[in-house]
Amino acid sequence: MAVIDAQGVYYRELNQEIKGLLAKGEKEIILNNVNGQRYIGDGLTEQAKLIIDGTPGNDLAAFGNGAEIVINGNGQDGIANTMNGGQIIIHGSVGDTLGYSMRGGEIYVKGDVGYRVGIHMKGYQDQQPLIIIGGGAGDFFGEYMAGGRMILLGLNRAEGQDIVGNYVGAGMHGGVIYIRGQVEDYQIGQEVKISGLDEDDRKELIGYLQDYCQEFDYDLEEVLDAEFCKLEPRSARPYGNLYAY
Amino acid sequence: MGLDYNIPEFIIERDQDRCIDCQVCQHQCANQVHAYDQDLEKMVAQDIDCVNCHRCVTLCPTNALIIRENPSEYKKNKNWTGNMIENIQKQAATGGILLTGMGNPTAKKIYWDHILLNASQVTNPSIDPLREPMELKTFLGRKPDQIEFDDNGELKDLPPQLELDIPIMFGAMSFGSISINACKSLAKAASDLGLMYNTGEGGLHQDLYQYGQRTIVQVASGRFGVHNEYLNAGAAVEIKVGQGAKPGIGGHLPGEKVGAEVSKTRMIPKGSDALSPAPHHDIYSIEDLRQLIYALKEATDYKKPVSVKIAAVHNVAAIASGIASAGADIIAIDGYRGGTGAAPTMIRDNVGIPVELALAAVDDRLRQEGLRKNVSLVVSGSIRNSADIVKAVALGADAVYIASAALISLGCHMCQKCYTGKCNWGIATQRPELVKRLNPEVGAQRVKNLITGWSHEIKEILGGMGINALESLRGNRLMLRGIDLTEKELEILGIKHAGK
Amino acid sequence: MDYVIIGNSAAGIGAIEGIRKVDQEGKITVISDEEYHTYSRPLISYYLAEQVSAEQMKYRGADFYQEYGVETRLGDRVVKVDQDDKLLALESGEEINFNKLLVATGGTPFIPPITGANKDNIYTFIKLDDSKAIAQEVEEGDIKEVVILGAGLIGLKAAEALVKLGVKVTVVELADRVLSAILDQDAAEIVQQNLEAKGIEFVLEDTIEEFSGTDRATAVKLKSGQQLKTDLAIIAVGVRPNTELVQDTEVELNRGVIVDDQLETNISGIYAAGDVSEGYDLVRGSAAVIPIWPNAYRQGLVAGQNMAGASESYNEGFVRNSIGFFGLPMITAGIINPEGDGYEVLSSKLLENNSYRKVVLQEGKIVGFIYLTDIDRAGILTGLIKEEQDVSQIKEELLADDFGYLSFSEEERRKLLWL
Amino acid sequence: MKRVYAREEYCLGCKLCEVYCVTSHSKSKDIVKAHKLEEITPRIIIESKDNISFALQCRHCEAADCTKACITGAIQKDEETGIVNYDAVRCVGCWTCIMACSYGVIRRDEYGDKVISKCDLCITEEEPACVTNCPNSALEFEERE
Amino acid sequence: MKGSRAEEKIMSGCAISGILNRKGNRFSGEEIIDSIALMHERSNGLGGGFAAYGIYPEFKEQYAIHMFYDDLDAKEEVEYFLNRHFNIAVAEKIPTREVDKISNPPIIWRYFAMPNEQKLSEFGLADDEYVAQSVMNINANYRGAFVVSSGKNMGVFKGVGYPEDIGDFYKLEEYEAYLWTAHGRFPTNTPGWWGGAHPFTLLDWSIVHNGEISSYGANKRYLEMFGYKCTMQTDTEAITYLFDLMLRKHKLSLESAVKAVAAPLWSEIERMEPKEKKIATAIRTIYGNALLNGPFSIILGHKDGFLALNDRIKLRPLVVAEDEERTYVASEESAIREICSEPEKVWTPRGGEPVIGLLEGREEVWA
Repeated sequence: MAVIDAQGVYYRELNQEIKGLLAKGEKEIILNNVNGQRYIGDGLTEQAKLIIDGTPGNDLAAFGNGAEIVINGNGQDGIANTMNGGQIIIHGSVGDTLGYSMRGGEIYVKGDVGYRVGIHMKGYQDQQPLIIIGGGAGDFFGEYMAGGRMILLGLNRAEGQDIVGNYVGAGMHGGVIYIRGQVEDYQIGQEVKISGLDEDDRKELIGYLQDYCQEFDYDLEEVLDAEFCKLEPRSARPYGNLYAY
Repeated sequence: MGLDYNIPEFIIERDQDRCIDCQVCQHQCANQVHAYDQDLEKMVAQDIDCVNCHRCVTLCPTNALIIRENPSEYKKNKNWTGNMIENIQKQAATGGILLTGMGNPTAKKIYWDHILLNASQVTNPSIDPLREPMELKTFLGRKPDQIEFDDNGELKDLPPQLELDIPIMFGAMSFGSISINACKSLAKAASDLGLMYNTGEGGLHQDLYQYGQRTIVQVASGRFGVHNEYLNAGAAVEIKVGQGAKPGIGGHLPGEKVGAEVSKTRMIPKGSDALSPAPHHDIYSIEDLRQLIYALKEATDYKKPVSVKIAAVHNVAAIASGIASAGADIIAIDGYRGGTGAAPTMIRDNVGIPVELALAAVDDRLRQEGLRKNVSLVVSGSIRNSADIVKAVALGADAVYIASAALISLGCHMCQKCYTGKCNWGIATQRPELVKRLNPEVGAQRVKNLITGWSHEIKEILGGMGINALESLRGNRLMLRGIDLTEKELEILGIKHAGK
Repeated sequence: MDYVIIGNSAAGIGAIEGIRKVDQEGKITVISDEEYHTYSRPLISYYLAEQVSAEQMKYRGADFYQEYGVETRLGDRVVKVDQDDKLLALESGEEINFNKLLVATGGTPFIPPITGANKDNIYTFIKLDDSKAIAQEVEEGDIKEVVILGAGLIGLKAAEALVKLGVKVTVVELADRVLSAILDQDAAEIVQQNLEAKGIEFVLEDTIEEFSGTDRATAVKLKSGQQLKTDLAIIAVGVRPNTELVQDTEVELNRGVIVDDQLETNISGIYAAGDVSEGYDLVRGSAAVIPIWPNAYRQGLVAGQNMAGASESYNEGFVRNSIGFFGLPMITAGIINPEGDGYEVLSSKLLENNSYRKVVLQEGKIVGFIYLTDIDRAGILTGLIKEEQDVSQIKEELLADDFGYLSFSEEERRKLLWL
Repeated sequence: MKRVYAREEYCLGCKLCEVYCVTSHSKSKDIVKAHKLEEITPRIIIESKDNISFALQCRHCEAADCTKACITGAIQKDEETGIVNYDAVRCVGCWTCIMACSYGVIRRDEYGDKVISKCDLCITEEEPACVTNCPNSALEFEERE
Repeated sequence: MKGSRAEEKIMSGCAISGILNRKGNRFSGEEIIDSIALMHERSNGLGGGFAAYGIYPEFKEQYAIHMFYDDLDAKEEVEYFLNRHFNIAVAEKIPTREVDKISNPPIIWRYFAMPNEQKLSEFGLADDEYVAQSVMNINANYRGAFVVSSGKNMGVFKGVGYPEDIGDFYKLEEYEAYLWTAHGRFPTNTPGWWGGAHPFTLLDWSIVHNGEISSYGANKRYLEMFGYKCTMQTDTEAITYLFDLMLRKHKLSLESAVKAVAAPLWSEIERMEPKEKKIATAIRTIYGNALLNGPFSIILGHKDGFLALNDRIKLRPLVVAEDEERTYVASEESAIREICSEPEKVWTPRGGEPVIGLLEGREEVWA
């Protein structure tokens, strides 16, 4: 285990130091006093763990493919951009565009997320990306979603805070979103249909939530003791009739 | 007859291998071009009667028909073209005024085609209109300079506004010039889509009152069918001063088109000619226009915006400015390529100016005078596609009228023979057997499809510009660049040349 | 509930289908003296002419009785109806109880009193057995010439079939024209010429006085004195309701068994349908035997439904026939040759293609018509008779080649076509 | 059940319904071959004169008189689909159905041997060919009371 | 002007930050520099700047006019104009220090002035309008001169360079303000122009802006109808004027102005209560051309506080935090944590949802 004090360290130096340690076979690195450094853990393929204390900057873990990254705090925008594998655990909230075009791996967020989370998330072959969010989410949640799973729990929300914004799943053409609570028709994209959960859905959901709840010390039974809804695309080809030939 | 001109304009070619003698062409041709010849045991055609409306070509189930221009040629002469010669022959035979239908077909510059649109790259994102909101809603009507509240903090009511979900309206075409089913198609489509249908000067047929909230009722010089109920049936009133296809002249609906329904709707005797004077005889000056505008406002209790429609002529900017200060809520400008049911050919092809230049000039003038923010501007005169609309809005229009495009969506193939009353598509006709060819449900759906397609395209274009509400395009000439235009043209259009 | 149906033709089958519309459970027994699976009687001439097979004769599929839960007593015969005990005695000795009984025994060919009419080669022509026997004779014997007495539907269908088999046929008819019941003079002439062209010879306004020969007739002697050679003869001068079975009961009879509009006789629980019955004739406005197939089925169907507890009426019956000879079709209905006042007759000129139309009106309504050759939309007229539609406004058009719904006002048309 | 209803106010009398009916019931399914090489009677009837025209075809009546009149059992109503079916093998061409049909929508097949021509609602297709190909939606295929 | 004024519209990406002490307690410029500096990656060294409110308590009744001059001729011409139209209390060079990375600065000058009474009554204008027209006049008609700011008790310090270097250049650690906003710029045209840096101002309105306004052409032509002269070819100028129009001239509330520039979507308006709906509809109808379309986050500074806002579909980032006395806004959370590691509350506003920070006691004024 290695420890780096990131206070005032420019991101390039910080990332070089991380990569150097990993190249030497380091399996776990603790980064203290991180604030605003971008690109931490980008493109990592090593099976290693980064533990970040502080507020890392944008584009954390972009193009990631295997590492485990834990943030003990809030994250910013563009986390896990085009992630292919690995796990990201965020103990606070994050900004916009989390998991853009994510193709594999898992992201657990304890708190809230911003706009366009899971945009264009896709599943491919046996890869099924997963994002679980403890709090609420902004607009365009799962926009353009083409595969994978997103679970939105809406726990510990501020007063008056909606569980999710508008245009949920706009353009969605694959994957499934589970939301712990109700979503109004005006909140969803026209390509999306809402239903309740059947037995298989519940089993799947429990499978996903067990680890998550353990990670953040949520009571699984309590989390499950609520009405969930399921959002799916109406069609894999939502715009099949859009064009005149 | 001897010298009269009787060479067919078109030649009909029938692929006998494909013709199955089903006689659909025969049943569909109001000009009686096609017939089954019992002796020859096959279908034959009278080419001379063909107007090339494509009804037979379209309905032939085996695609056995081709209509070509008659390949017979005149001696080459860039000045005395065949068209010129034929016109003279026609007039030599009849002594009449050359008459034509639909818009100007001559090869004059189309400015829309010399204007290119912008798109976002990197510095701001284009917006995906399919998934993200994209707003085309438009309000037409007089707007105050600023929002106002009364002493109690209550919002003061705005002057009446027309709310359009898409900045497209169906331009004025009277019942009489077009069939009731064409009217119904347009009115229903307008209603379903949240647009406006314009009665033209033909009055409002009783079956169309149900679409009143989506209707602009027109008051033209002939005042056909204009009465209090009519004025209050629509959502707005339009004073028609001029029409792009025939600025400065009146109209003439021949008595044979004034059947029972037209008669009832226009409130004139059956079979009598419906003559529209060239001017309104209560408007000989701008203050008279103001008088009529306010007379209409009084009659409609100030609940309807009043539009004034003029043809784009040389001093259009000054006229528009006068109209704005005369109290009009909406100014509609119809360019010289605008359509018509019937117009003297020489006028249609030679009077007026292009709507693109007129629009740019009017928008500029109204802005200079600080009036543009108060009054709405609608343009028309051959809006052919969604890109034309985007360009018009960026040049400064609030909305457009489309008419020819709407008729084409109903089936019109631009044969330009509207004035014969034998429209095979059931559009420009009053003959019951032809009128029924346009099922208004089908017609409305086709128009709706067109507008839906266009609105998707407009949204795509807006999204590409990084704009998600139409008001951010309105007058936004930075989104336009010109090609193949002179400095003067660019100056009038208020746009830069591409590359600048 | 025990339902018993005597008769296994159109009315009987209609009744089975009618009962089962209402009652899926009750026991149905069908008794017929013919041993065959239900077959189509009008097809016996086609059978004779070898135009249909025995299989094709079947009026309903082979599993019909099973499917409808019907017990059959085929080839047996009811010998007694006990209306009080609701009991039938069969020839086989079996006794069958019934709660509801349908008499659908059809008609019996009428055989006029002619000397020698009982010879072996003299046939009637209404049952499959008749057709089979004649067919066998033609096949086995040396049948060159046949005389048929009666130029009605049956006689002429038999004649057509035999001509197709290569037999020379002479038809003897008492009336002055062929098909006198369904055609007028003009139409009959066309038909006759057409038949003559195919080789059938006619002797009209004459009848047979005697069949001569030993066991088999070899010649006939006509009333006019004319002698005709014959190898086989068919008597087809008419059919009468086969009321024999109920003659000893209290069931009320006229020409046929009298039924009300629910097809019930005067005896509660006993119904009659088909050629044996005498119900309401829509065209005549009075009771009549209407011995045609569609009527039999409809009566059977309604009777069946009512036997099972429904309350259906049927008073749309009237005579109508669709028939053709050697490709010359004709459809006729109702009163063809009106007698008395109050009728208006419209008829077309004969055309080269033998097309002919005639319509008989009474008080503005159609009561009869003839369509010859161009028959394709004759059903419209049948419908107008049934609907008792006033056609006085459009009578000019009734005879037109393209007569159809176009002739009506839009409102009437929408009503008639339920548009 | 879904039936074809004519809307005469929009019928053009163009007879394209006939053309497509023939094609739909042809072996080749090719519009030109069907008309030039095969002999098929359309199963739809157009009544047309002056300004009025409309198309008619079998109404597939609830209590279909043709099924009751048929002497061979060749015409029967399918209780499930509601379609009045016709079996050409059993038909002998007695034309009793023509006599019985008050809509006049059963015709002799002018080419076939003693068989009738009658609408089958193009049962194998989603919608009858006449409806699909009517250029003015003058035919509707729908459920009505 | 140092660097050239643009002929065509300038596009830029950026970082923004702002700190308000709600109690009006003033603090030095060091913190805002640290905050904006943390987002160094968001700028490219072609523009940085700061607006500071409360820095001139001794001249708080005077208009503080900050000027850039390319040369002494320009200065002379403008001063001639100023002297004729204003009573100038103080005219002085704005203190700067040599900074390696800052080169080629213009002549930077400030004036504390009041409108000339005689001229004022001659034109029949209120003070603010008089000043505003004067500013636009200078910017439009005086080559080589540019009004950097013109509000009271506030000033803008900006230039070509990274913001932290600009802050250093202007010695901002020596100023104390209750509201600071800052901007780091990433324009796509080079070289940067001193006048083109943010904040952009008119009177005491200042705008720092991240993003690009695709509606600029429409906004500009709309403003021109009200007499504004958009000469800078920047979105930011147009945004500043829009707020001036709506807030100062049309007396709209902050909330209403927000409903114009980041108008609620029609689908949202559809779901509003009738009264609210009517107002929102009227605002969109009248102020359609004031809609700012395209990605943006802005901080509008003024003497009573700030308004932070991003576009209605939130294409640019904005984070807000609060502690006991202060409200912070920035493009990135880390930029806030850099100067306040443990705020009481951190949140991200929704697209089009305004964040309004006001001095205590001034809330009523803006309602």
